[in-house]
Amino acid sequence: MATFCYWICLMLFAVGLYCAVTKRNLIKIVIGIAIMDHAINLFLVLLGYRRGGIAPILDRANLAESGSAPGFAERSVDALPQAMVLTSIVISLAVTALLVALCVRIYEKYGTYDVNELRRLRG
Amino acid sequence: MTIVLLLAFVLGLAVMAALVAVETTDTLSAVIALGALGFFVSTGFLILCAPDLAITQVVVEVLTLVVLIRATIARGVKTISGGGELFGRALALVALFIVFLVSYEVLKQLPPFGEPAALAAGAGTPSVFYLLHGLERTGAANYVTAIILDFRGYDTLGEATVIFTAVLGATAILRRRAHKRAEEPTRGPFIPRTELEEDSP
Amino acid sequence: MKGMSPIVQTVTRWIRAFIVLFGIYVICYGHISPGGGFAGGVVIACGFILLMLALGREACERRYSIRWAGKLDAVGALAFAAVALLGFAAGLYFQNFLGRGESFQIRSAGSIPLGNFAIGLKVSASLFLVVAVLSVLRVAARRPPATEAVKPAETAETVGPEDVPAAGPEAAEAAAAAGARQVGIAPPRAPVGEDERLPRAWARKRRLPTRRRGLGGRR
Amino acid sequence: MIFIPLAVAVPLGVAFLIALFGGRPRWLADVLANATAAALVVFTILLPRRGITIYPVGGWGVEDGVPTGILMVVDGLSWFVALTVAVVSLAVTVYSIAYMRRYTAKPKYYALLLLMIAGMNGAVLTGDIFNLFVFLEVASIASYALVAFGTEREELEASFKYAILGSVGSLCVLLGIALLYGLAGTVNMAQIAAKLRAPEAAGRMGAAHLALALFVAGFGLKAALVPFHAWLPDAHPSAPAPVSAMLSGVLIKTIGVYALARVVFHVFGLDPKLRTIILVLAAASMLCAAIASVMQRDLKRLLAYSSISQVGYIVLGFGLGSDLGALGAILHLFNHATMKSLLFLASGSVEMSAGTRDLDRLGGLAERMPVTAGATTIGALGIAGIPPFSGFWSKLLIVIAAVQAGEVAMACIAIAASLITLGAFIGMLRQAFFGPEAPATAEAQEAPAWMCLPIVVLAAIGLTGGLLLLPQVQEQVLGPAVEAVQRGAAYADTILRGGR
Repeated sequence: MATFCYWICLMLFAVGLYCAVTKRNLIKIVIGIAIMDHAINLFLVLLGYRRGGIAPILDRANLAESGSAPGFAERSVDALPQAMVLTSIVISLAVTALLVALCVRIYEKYGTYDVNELRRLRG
Repeated sequence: MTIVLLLAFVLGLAVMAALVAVETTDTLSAVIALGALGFFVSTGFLILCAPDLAITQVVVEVLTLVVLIRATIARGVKTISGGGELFGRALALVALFIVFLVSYEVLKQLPPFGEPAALAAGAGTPSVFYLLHGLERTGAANYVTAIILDFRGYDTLGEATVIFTAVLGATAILRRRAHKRAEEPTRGPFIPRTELEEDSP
Repeated sequence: MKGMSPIVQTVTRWIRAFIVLFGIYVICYGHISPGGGFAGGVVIACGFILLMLALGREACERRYSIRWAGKLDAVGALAFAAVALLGFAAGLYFQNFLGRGESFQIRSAGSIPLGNFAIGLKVSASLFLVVAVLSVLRVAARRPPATEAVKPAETAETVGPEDVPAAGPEAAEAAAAAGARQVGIAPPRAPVGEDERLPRAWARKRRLPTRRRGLGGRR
Repeated sequence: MIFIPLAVAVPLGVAFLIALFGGRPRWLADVLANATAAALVVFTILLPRRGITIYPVGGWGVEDGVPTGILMVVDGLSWFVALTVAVVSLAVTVYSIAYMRRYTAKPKYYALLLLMIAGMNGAVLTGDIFNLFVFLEVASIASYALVAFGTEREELEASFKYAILGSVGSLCVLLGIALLYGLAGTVNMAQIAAKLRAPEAAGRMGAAHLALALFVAGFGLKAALVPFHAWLPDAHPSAPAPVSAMLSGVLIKTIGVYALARVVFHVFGLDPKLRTIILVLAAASMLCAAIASVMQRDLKRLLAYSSISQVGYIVLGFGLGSDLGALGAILHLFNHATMKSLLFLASGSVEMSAGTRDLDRLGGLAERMPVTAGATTIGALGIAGIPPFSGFWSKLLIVIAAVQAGEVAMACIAIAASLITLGAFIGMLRQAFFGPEAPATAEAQEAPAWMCLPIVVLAAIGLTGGLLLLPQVQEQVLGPAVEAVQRGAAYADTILRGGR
C-alpha cells in the first residue's frame, strides 16, 4: 500500500510520455510535456512527506507548542523537495510558454497544428 | 492511513484528467483537462502539507491555461482526429506495460511512503540541517523560502535566468520580421539567402 | 480582441487593485507565511493579464506598453543579480549580508526579503510580457492591415507591431522604411469607427481556413 | 578562488544588461558580448585546476560531513571543459559581429548567447545535481530559442522538434534526480555517491540502476548519442552558423558528455555492465552517424552527422575507463570543439557569400575564398584524423587505449568510422572548394574581416593541437583533467571532508 502513491505518479509520467511521443497535434505534445512535469513534481513532494507531519512553516503557535526549533524539526515535513519543486514548477511554465510561442509561429507559417502536415509541407 | 486514501483519491482523479487530456480529440477540452490535472496536483500538495507549492501551482496553472488557450481558441483549430499510426500506439502501450512492471518492482525499494530517507534518524542530510537550524541561521520562519533564497539561493538565480531566457526566447521567436530586407543598410557585403521565402505571401 | 462586456470591465478595474495588493502581500510576507517571490509575482502578473483580457489588448496597450514590461523584466533580473553580488560584501557570493533582526518580523531575514522583492518584480514583469507578446501576434494575424490594399482576410500580411519590445535601432529604421507609424507599439489602426464595432456576427461568419482552403490560402 | 562564481555571474549580469540597454547605441551589444567572452577566457584560465576546489555559495559549506548548501566544485575536468567553452564562445561572438547583421534584434541574439554560455559554465562548475539540472535547462532553453532565431519555416519546425526531445531528456534527468533523492535523501553529488556506496543501500540497487538508466537516456539525448540523435541533424543545419557552431562545438559536450561523465564516474562508479552499455552506445554513434554523413548533400547536415560520430569517439574514450582512454577522450573533446566550430563558422561564410548550402550547387570556392577554403581544409582533415593535425593524436590515443583495454572490436569500429568520415570530408572539400566553378558561386567574395579572424585563429589551434601532448605541457593542462576523471570514489570523500 505504501508504494501506491509513488506508482500512480510514475503512471502519470508514463501517460505524459505516451502523449508526447504518439500524438500528432502540436498542442497535444506540449500538453504531454506539461503532464510529465506535473507527475515529477508530485513524485518529489511525495518523497518528502513524513507521516503525521506539519508544514515546514514556523509561527509563534508552532514554536510554543513544540517547545524549540529542534522539537519542531521532528514534526515538520521535509522542506528541501518543496524548494526544488517550486523551482521545477516555474521551469515547466517557462518551457510551456516557449513551446506555445513556437506553436503559434508554426501555425502562422504552416496553417496547421498537425505534425504529419509539417513534415509533408517541408518536402 | 486516511492520508493515503485521500491521496489515492486525488491522484486517481488526476490520472483520469490526464487520460482525458490525452485522448480527447478537441484541443480546447484537452487544455481544460490539463487545467483540471493542475488543480488536482495542487490539492495533492495541500494534502502533503506544502502550502507554498499549492499557491504557486494554482496560479501557475491559471497562467499555463491562459497561454495554452491563447494558442488554441484563437485559431479555431479544427479537431485533428484520426489516430497516430497504429504501430506507434501499440509500441507505446507495450512500452507502458514494461514501465509499469519495472516501476512496481523498483518502487518497493524506495523508503515507504511515510518515512522519507532524508529525515531518517542519523542521516547526515541537509534536510535535517535546514529544519534544525533554519530559524536561527537565516531568521526566516518559512523554511521553504529560507532554502530558496538563502541556503540554495544559487538555484533561484538559475531559476530567474530560466524565466528570463524563456521570455527573451519567446519574444525573439515572435518578432515580426527576422531577416532584414535587402535594401536596409548593413555594413559589409550583404547577399540575402536565395532560398529565403518572404515571411508572408 | 475587443475585450469583454462593460460589466466585466468595471468589475475588473476594481478587482485588479486588490489582486495586485494580494500579490504584494504574498511577496512581502514570503519569509514568514506561505508564499514568496514566485507565488506573489505570478499573482501580480495574473492581475495585469486579467486587465488585458477584460479591457481588450488595445486599451491595455495604451497604458502599459510591452516595452516597459521588457525593461522591468531586465531590471528585476539585474536586481536579483545585484543582491547575489552584494553577498560578496559579506565574504562569499550569495551570502546573507544583512543582520537577522528578530524573527516573525518583516525585517527579520536579512537579504531574503530583498531577494523576494527582486524575484517578485521579475516574475510578474516577464510573465505579463509573455502573455502580452503571444496575444499581440495572434491579433495581428487576423486583422487586415489598415495601410495596405484590401487583401483576403486570412492571407493578411502579419502587420502586428514591429519587433515587439526593445528592438532598438532596427525597429526605428524599419519603422521609417514601413511608412508612417504611430509612436509606440500599435501600427496605424483604422479609426475606431466601423471596424471596431463590427457586429459579432461578422466575426463568426468569416470562416477560418479549413484544412483544404488553408493550404490554398497559404500559398 | 573568486573567479569560480564570476565565471557564471558575469555572463548572466551582462546578458541582463544587454537585454535592458541593448538597443540604444548599435555597437553596445557587440562590445559587451565580446568583452565578456574575452573576460571568460581569462577567468577560466585562472580557475584552480589542481585537486578539488570547493566554493561554498552563500557561505553554506560542508559542516561535519553535511553539505549545507550548493557547493561549486572545480577540478581538472571542469576546468578544461570550461576553458574549451570559453575559447569557442570567444570565436563565436567575434564571428557574430558580421554574420548577425542580416538578422533583426541583434541585442536579443547576444543576450541569448551569453545566457547559453552562463548555463554551460553553471552546469560545468557545480557540485549539486539539481543545480546541474537547472543550469542545463537554462542552456537548453537558450539554444531552443537560438535555433529558431531566423523564424524561417524549417528553422521553426527543427526548433520545435529539438525543444520537445530536449524537454523529454531534461524530464528524464529530473525523474532520475527524484529517484536518487528518494534513495539518498540529498542532492549533493558527493553525498549521493557516499550514500549509494553505504552498506544499507545494498538492497536498493534496483532503484539506483533505474535512476542511472534515466540519466544515461537524458544526458545521452542531450549529447545526441545514436538512439537519441533524431533532433541534431535537423536542429544544427537550420540554426544560424554561429549558433550551430556553439551547439555542435560545446553544448552537446558540456551538458551531454561532461554531465554523463560526471554522473557515471563520480556518483555511480563505472561497473562492467554500465561500461558495456556505454561502449555499445559509442560504437553505434561512431558508425551509424559516419555512414549517414556520407550521403548528405547539404553542407551543414554533413557536419551535423559527423558531430554525432565524433561525440561517439569521446564517449568511447571515457567508457574505456583507462588513463589513456580518458586522456584521448579529453583531448578529442577539445580538438573536436575547436575544429567542428571552425567548420560550422566556415559553412556560415560559404552560405553568406554563395547564398546556398547545397553541395550540388557549390563549386570552386577556393580561388574566391582562399582564407575560408584553407581553414576548412585544416578543420576537415583535422577531424578526419590526418597525421599533422590535432585530431589525429586524440583519435590515435583512443584507438591505442581501446586495444590496450582488450576492446579490439571497438578499435576497428573507430578506425572504420574515421576512414568513412575522411571520405565524406574529402568529397565535401572537392565538391565545394576545389571542384569546377558553379553558377551559384560566380560572384562569391571572401567573407568580411570579422568572420575570417576567428576562423584563422581556430585553424591555428587545429594545427598546433598536437603540442598539448608534449610532456611538460600535458602535465600542466591535461594531467589534472585525467586525474580528475580517474579519481572516482575519492571525489566524494574529498568533498565530504570539505578539503583539498
